[in-house]
Amino acid sequence: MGERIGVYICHCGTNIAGKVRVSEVRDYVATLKDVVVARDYLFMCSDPGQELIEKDIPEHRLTRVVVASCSPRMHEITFRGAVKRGGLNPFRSFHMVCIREHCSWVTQDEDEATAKAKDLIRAAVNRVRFHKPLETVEYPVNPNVLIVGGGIAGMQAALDVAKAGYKAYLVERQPTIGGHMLQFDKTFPTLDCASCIGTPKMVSVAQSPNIELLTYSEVEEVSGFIGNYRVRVRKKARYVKPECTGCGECSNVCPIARPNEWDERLGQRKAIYRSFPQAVPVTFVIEKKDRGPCVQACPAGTNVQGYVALIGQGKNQEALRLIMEKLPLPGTLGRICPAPCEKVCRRGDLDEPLAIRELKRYAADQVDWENLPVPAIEPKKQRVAIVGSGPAGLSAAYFLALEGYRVTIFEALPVAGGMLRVGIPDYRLPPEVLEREIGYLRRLGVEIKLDSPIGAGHTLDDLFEEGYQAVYLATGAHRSAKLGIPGEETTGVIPATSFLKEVNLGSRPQIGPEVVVIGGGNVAVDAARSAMRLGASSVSILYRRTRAEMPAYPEEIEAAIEEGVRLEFLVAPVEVIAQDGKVKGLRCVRMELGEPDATGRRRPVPIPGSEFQVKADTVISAIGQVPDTRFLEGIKGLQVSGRGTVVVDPVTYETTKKGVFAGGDLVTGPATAVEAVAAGREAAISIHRYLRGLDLREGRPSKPSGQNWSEVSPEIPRRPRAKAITLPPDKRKDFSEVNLGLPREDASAEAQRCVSCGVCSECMECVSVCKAKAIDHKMEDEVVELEVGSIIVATGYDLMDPTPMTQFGYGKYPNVFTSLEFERLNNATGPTGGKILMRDQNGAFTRPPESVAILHCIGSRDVNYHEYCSRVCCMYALKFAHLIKDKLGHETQVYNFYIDLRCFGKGYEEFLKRVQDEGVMMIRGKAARVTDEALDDSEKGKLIVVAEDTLLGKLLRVPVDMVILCAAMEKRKDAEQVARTFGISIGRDGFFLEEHPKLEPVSTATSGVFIAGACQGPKDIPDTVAQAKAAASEALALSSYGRVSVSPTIAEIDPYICVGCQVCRGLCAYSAIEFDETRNVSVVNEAVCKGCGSCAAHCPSGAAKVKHFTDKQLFAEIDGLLERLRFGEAA
Amino acid sequence: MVDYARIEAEEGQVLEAVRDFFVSLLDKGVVEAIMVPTRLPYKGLPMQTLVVDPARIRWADPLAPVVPTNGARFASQLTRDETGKRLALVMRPCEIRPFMELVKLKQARVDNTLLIGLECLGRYENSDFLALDQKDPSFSVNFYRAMKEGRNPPGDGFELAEACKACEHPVPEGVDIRICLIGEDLERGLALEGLTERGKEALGTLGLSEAHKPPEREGAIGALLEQRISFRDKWLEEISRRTSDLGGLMEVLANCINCYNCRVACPVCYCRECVFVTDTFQHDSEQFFRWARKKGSLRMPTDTVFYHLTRMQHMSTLCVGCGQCSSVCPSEIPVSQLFRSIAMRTQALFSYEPGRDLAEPQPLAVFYDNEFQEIASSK
Amino acid sequence: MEILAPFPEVTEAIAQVAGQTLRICIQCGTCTGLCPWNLVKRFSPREMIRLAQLGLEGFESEALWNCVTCNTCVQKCPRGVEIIDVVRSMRAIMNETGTIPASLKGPLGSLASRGNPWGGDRSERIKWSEGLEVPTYGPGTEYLLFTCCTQAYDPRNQKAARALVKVLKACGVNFGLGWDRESCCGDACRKLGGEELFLRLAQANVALFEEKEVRRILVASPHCLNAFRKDYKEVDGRLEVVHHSVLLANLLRQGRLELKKALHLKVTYHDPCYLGRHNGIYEPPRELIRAIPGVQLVEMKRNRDESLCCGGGGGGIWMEVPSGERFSKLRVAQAEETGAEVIVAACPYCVSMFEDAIKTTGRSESMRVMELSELLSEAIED
Amino acid sequence: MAEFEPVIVAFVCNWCTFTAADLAGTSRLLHPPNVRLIRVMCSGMVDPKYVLKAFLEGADGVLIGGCWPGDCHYINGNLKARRRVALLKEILRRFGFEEDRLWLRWIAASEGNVFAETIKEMVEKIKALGPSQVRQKLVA
Repeated sequence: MGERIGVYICHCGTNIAGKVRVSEVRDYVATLKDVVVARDYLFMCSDPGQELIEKDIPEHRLTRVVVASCSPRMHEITFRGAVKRGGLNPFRSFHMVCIREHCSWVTQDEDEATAKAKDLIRAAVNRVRFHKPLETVEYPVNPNVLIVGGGIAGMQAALDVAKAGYKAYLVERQPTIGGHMLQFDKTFPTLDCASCIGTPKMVSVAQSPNIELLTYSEVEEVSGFIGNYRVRVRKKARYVKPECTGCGECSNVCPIARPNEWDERLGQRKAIYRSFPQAVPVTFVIEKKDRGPCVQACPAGTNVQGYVALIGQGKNQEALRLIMEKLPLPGTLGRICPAPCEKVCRRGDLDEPLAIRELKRYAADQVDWENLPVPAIEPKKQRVAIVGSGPAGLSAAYFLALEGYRVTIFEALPVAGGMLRVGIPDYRLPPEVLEREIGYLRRLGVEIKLDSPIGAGHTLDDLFEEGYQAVYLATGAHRSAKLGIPGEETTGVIPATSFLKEVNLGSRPQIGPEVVVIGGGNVAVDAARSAMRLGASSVSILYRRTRAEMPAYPEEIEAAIEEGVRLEFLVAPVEVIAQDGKVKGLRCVRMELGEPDATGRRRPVPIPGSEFQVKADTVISAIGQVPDTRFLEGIKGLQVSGRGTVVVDPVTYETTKKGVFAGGDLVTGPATAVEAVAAGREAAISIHRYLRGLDLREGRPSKPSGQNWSEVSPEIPRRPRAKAITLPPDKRKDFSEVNLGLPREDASAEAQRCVSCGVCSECMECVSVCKAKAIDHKMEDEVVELEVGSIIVATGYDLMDPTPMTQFGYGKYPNVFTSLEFERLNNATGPTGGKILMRDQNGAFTRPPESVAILHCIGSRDVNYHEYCSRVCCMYALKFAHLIKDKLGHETQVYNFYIDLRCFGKGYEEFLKRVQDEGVMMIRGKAARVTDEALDDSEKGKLIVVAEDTLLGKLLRVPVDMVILCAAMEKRKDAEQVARTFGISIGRDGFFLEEHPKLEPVSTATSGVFIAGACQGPKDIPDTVAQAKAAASEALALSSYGRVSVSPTIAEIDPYICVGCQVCRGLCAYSAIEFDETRNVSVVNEAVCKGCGSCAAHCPSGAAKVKHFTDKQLFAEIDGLLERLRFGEAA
Repeated sequence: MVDYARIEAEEGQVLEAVRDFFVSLLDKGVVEAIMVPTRLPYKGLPMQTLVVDPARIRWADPLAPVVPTNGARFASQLTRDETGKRLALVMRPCEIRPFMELVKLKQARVDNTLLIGLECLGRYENSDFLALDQKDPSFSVNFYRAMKEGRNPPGDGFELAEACKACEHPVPEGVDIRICLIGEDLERGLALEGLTERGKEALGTLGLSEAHKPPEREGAIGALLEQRISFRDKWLEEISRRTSDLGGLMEVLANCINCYNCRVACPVCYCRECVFVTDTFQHDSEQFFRWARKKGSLRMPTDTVFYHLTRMQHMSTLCVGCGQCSSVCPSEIPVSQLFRSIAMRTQALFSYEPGRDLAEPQPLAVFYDNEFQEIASSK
Repeated sequence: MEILAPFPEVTEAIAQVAGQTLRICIQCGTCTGLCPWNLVKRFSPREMIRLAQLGLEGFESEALWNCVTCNTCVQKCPRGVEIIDVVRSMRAIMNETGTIPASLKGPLGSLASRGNPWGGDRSERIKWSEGLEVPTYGPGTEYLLFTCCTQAYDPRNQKAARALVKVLKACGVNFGLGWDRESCCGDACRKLGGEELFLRLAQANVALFEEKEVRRILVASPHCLNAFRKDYKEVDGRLEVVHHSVLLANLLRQGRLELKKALHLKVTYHDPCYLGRHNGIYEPPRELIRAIPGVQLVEMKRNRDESLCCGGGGGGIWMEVPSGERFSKLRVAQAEETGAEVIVAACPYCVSMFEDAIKTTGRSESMRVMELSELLSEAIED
Repeated sequence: MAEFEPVIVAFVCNWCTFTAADLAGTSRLLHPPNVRLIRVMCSGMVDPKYVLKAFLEGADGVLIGGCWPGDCHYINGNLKARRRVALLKEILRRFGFEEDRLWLRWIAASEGNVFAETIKEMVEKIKALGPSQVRQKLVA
């Protein structure tokens, strides 16, 4: 059947007909193929105009209609209605041409305008014949509404939704709702107190049964479409449960202070805090990051940051309690630990690492061990035997005793402590220190049997028969390694371990005046320093590498040199020279460093022909130790490695024999005491599990990890690390302790140098004071899924940081403040309790200013920052001026430096007049710079604001005490990410873009997502609230109607043409294309598709197309437009 | 795990050696099937053939210098659906590269394939090959001998396909195993190079032992490339000159009969149905008269230049220059020469090389925030 | 009260030259507040622009010739008004009517007739290099060393040019000198509103560079740098230009410039407006100074983008400025505050201005000015 | 002979450039009548085929108008358009087809003046180029 097309040309009064010769166009159109009706009419959009179409359709049996009039953005819907009423499908049978905005109004010449109109209509006639029928589709709407952002806009929208009887979810990133408004003091122009009008809103939100409040939470993902959104929200761990009564005791005891964000960092808060007293919810929150590097580096997992923080507060006993949760020998380790924690300490990035080991020792030394309370322990019947009383054995005993087991330690030597006692000289670790700590273990019920070796006479197997249900082997590594050179067996060659053992047990081994020690580790240095103390006239250490490679601690080496020990580097012994069976000297060879070996240290290589002799009466070899496993000979099922160590499971420390565990040097070979302590604790955990019949591996506490630590501000003042007092070298004649520890005043100052990497130190002080038992340090983030029909985004703004505008001295002069900082200074809950005070160089508040300059347009109306006007600054600047006069008295001078005053709102101009009347100086001219360079005495000590008074044309220099910068309101730093999450567009100013600047002020590119407040652009509170109400009304319209219709001009994919390449899926901005695995084709989700055509424009086969914008339709339009061209004649 | 191995062969028996390699892949269960150019017992062109019975390998002839039709399409057919079958694909670079593009376009997969790339010294047009092959029963092997010695291949008067003479990809990349011919002593066998874990493992499973790369190999490849690039540059310059304006393009395409053979033969033209044969291009009779009136006369078939320009927009960024389009053109239009002259530019525009890397997204499948900003500004 | 009527034709004329941006000025006064003139006398750029906006007479008063084009105001203008362009456009209109200050007639006349503002003979343009054995630029030469006219003819600045040659040779830079036909870069001329004359100079230079196939130019004056980089774009100069401080800092990093000789000096560095604010080059000169053993670099309070102009730019070097109104004197005093014995500059105008200021303020005993190259050449071992 | 009047086809997005054209109209900003607008929902909807089609049917110029990057009503349709145009220009350039015949421009809804200026500028440029090769050389 042929088409019958009707064409209607509008005069639009004279708007069209004044330029386009309408009747000529009508006559031309009538000649086009299939056009059966061509009419012109004065106003097609009028009722009679529309009726013309409605009547013609049945009368002339029209199949399609073309209307040529104004822009389709104006009346397309009007005429679609007419066509529909005439009985035709409004999409299939209608096309509209714009001959007004695009033709008559913009074309000078009548002929040209007429010709253009003909072209446009011809194209439309050509196109409309290919239109297809389309129907709009409806979907149900979930009536719940999600509101993102708990500022005044979000609160208002939530309250409105709730009031209408629908459910509102209010998600706020901060721990409290309130937003910027609640940071303010008064609000212009009425001077209501922000708190007085804001807190009731907050309370209403909290109390409304229809509002579910999710604070300290962030939206992670949004899927679905208008009416049917699914939202994933992460509720960040608050570490405080809702049982919190808000009493604030926790905050009082918390040792960690942080800059208070709510106070714009002008003051401090604790790691456990509440933003401000009226916060909603009232629940406190703990700021916690990953455990500090010190905690992670400690083999024993000691909570370093925690005990350091407590020492900083003088809470030494609490500190010790925290240390001893992981470490039974604090005074001992506080003296001899290699302190891996200090090597990773981030204070070192600033100046020097914290003296952590000294602090630990300090805490241990401050406590009265005799009276240290013993925890209540419920005793168990099971008995555990521990072989060896070194650090591993003592540690295992300690932790097992705390669990209530009956622990017996079998020690072969006459003293307890293993290498700690007999390997480390008393001047480093006095035996009393070790004794008092072992004494505490005894008080916990640990029994230590001295002179009780396990071995041939009393075997491991015997222990089980004696009723011990588990055994822990921790006999250490006491055998000295051999030098492996001729003459080693000569009298006068002593292994260092034997030498030190003798010294430590109180005997005075015979040594000659000339002592040579071989080796480079701590044992070598210990031996050398001990030999010095025993009266040797000369002691030298021979080491085959250089000082840089020496494994001994630097401070030990330093002390040895102070005490007169000589160090010879790059020397190795090759033979012991004996005379009369006694040592006479050593033949040595010089070395040089070659290629690095497996440990990364450069390998020493002998220099041929460099041999020489060294005189020596005593040679002490200290080149390493190995475990002595002879006591295990004949024990069945217990495997010993080729290196002479006991084989264990690396996680559980269980040996190959059931019920037998091992650890410390016996397992690892010579290592540090702290590693042995850690091993002992792990074994204790295993034994505890073993004895309860639990799996040894599962459920063990995991090691902390991660590097999300608090920022180390470069502004922290540099302070050197505290140094311990030491005995002067000339006093070190006997074995009394050399290091005397930190003085009291230094210790807490040193502890306060900690940069609190993990923020919360987990010192648990808060837990101990919380009566409501609301604190849970183990809390984890929780992810919840919400289902809503619409979303209101009200995420607010950020204040611009004026630091880059160096001419205003922000960050350089302490009394240059941003507007928001000044709000906090004014606020009764702020850092000054509402007093307007100046700051000294250290940031401490001092006295009120006598004069204040308020600088407008800082970063606003400035092409270098933000071209837009921030709209609120003029008014709050006037408010500040008033408040200063009000609080500080009339004699306080206030200057406002402005470009233009924009006081456009209700009561705003009146407020300006009032402030002027109060004597505030208004200066028309933008401040050019703020400086402290005084030209004369009147400017000394002041901040001088330089500006041109543009009304006078004179330059002003105004000396003031305080400067307030009215910094620009700018988009949130993460606005782009938020926009992506919610499918919102962003304008060129960075703020969220509304769908239409005038007619759709709260809608966005994504249907069902609305915006309100300052996230859309700078605005004041009244505008924000109005917009919030508008957004709520949009959302409620959806909720209450319950259904939503979707435009039919969306994409479709022809399954017979689609080949399943899925490129279109990657191009779709809305994830609206799904892949049908069974048919191997891509499919458009009609509810999600917006009809942008990104897919269609790419699809090479044309399988994807947008309804109403198909190739065929566009080609027809192009053909129609270009039909009157003639080829060949133009040239 | 073997990086580089040699399979020895008696003099002139290199083809047998290759076949033995395929047989052992099947015998040792490395793969369940092999797609390899194979002649049927009754001679003819060696077509890509899906072989599961090792006995059938005896007719395989991957060395024959001919590619009757691009094998990427078949590889796509065999791998498009998930079958779980372990399959070896023996192809030349001009088949492997489009195959990789088809993988990106979800038209093929590599999860279970063992890609075996054959080094390629070029191919003859199908009819030329048939003539040469009839004259010399050992043509495949003699061809390589001649090429290695720098002689003109046997059969004077016959030339390799122009696309091959301009091809800079004689060495297959991105494959699991490479069959190395260039710079190898083919009288004594050939070399297999494992390029991926999968390939190296396969060579290991076959029990092959590690060998050294002949030092002359790099030089031989370099020389070949130099020769080809110099031909290519002249070849492309010639077509660019001829089509330096739309009139020139019109002249070159004047003989086009809209048979669409070129896009059927094209290994990256992956659409099920070309848009030019859909309803969109079925015009009303009256429309032809309207066009005729505008243009004074109307060449039938219509939309010829439109078709080729659109294909350039759709496919030039993926063109591997295999030359099949030219080979199948009944009107002897130098389609491949023309397309490569475009592809060189469009691929450079996006720094894209088809078949180089599976992780490299196709130019039209992605877009970035801060690119091509000059395009939307008036200087 | 004086009654005025706006004169849009004049506004249009200014906009036509290069002052289009004057229309968007919001009269905030930032320019006046920052302008160095207000350290010595009243001068309001804002007012000048206001007059221009209204097309009112009065801008031809002497104030128009004050601007030293230091760029302080342009850099901070919140509206992005190209104040210097506005100024030179207004000056251009004055030029057309011939009403320019008497002291400028000489330099502009010399530029027109001899291609330099100093009245020097063309034939003597490269006389300063006699005895240094510098080749003339030719095929295979990497850089054309383009000295400022001031360095070519002013005896004080010739020393700096000779020092630069010594330093370049020590680093093995492949460079050559230009020809008699070389003309002034035209920077000052253009800033003085000599638009036509500037175009003549620029076209002559571009033609010469094209003829001699010059690709890369090494300049010793930030003014030449700025002219070649920005102004010559309009004459189609596709030149690669580098200031000596940047080139030398690069060579220092590559290890080609070795500063071995210790100089025990306390120096302060003065950022020339055209190197710093106009072209964003702040660190390379400092890097070079710090690399000299024994030299202690101290900063003046106003440094980098806050540097105080020497007063020589925009034709200021030829203006008759009363002794009490010279910025160079303030700047020398600021340098003295730092305790430096040497004020280092990297621009011939600054060298001249400071040389004069040190003498006239009686500081010759305690302080001296050195061009960057001069300082560097002393640190090079012979 | 009458002055050459080029014919330009413009594909303009509904949200920005089409609206800008409306604004140019309501503001009565006169501009040459040589441009014929085709309304599309987004510049990302413009299939390069449409551009080729317009040129092959004799258009002397084609304008694609979209929202500014970041302002796209469909988030990033304009960025996809930009890539496609970059490719198409590269192809057309190869056949000596003048660069200035195909314009991609970002014109925001509020930039009615920019729309009018762009049209003026484009018509001027294309007038200088003369009629397109297609029309002169009878390319089919």
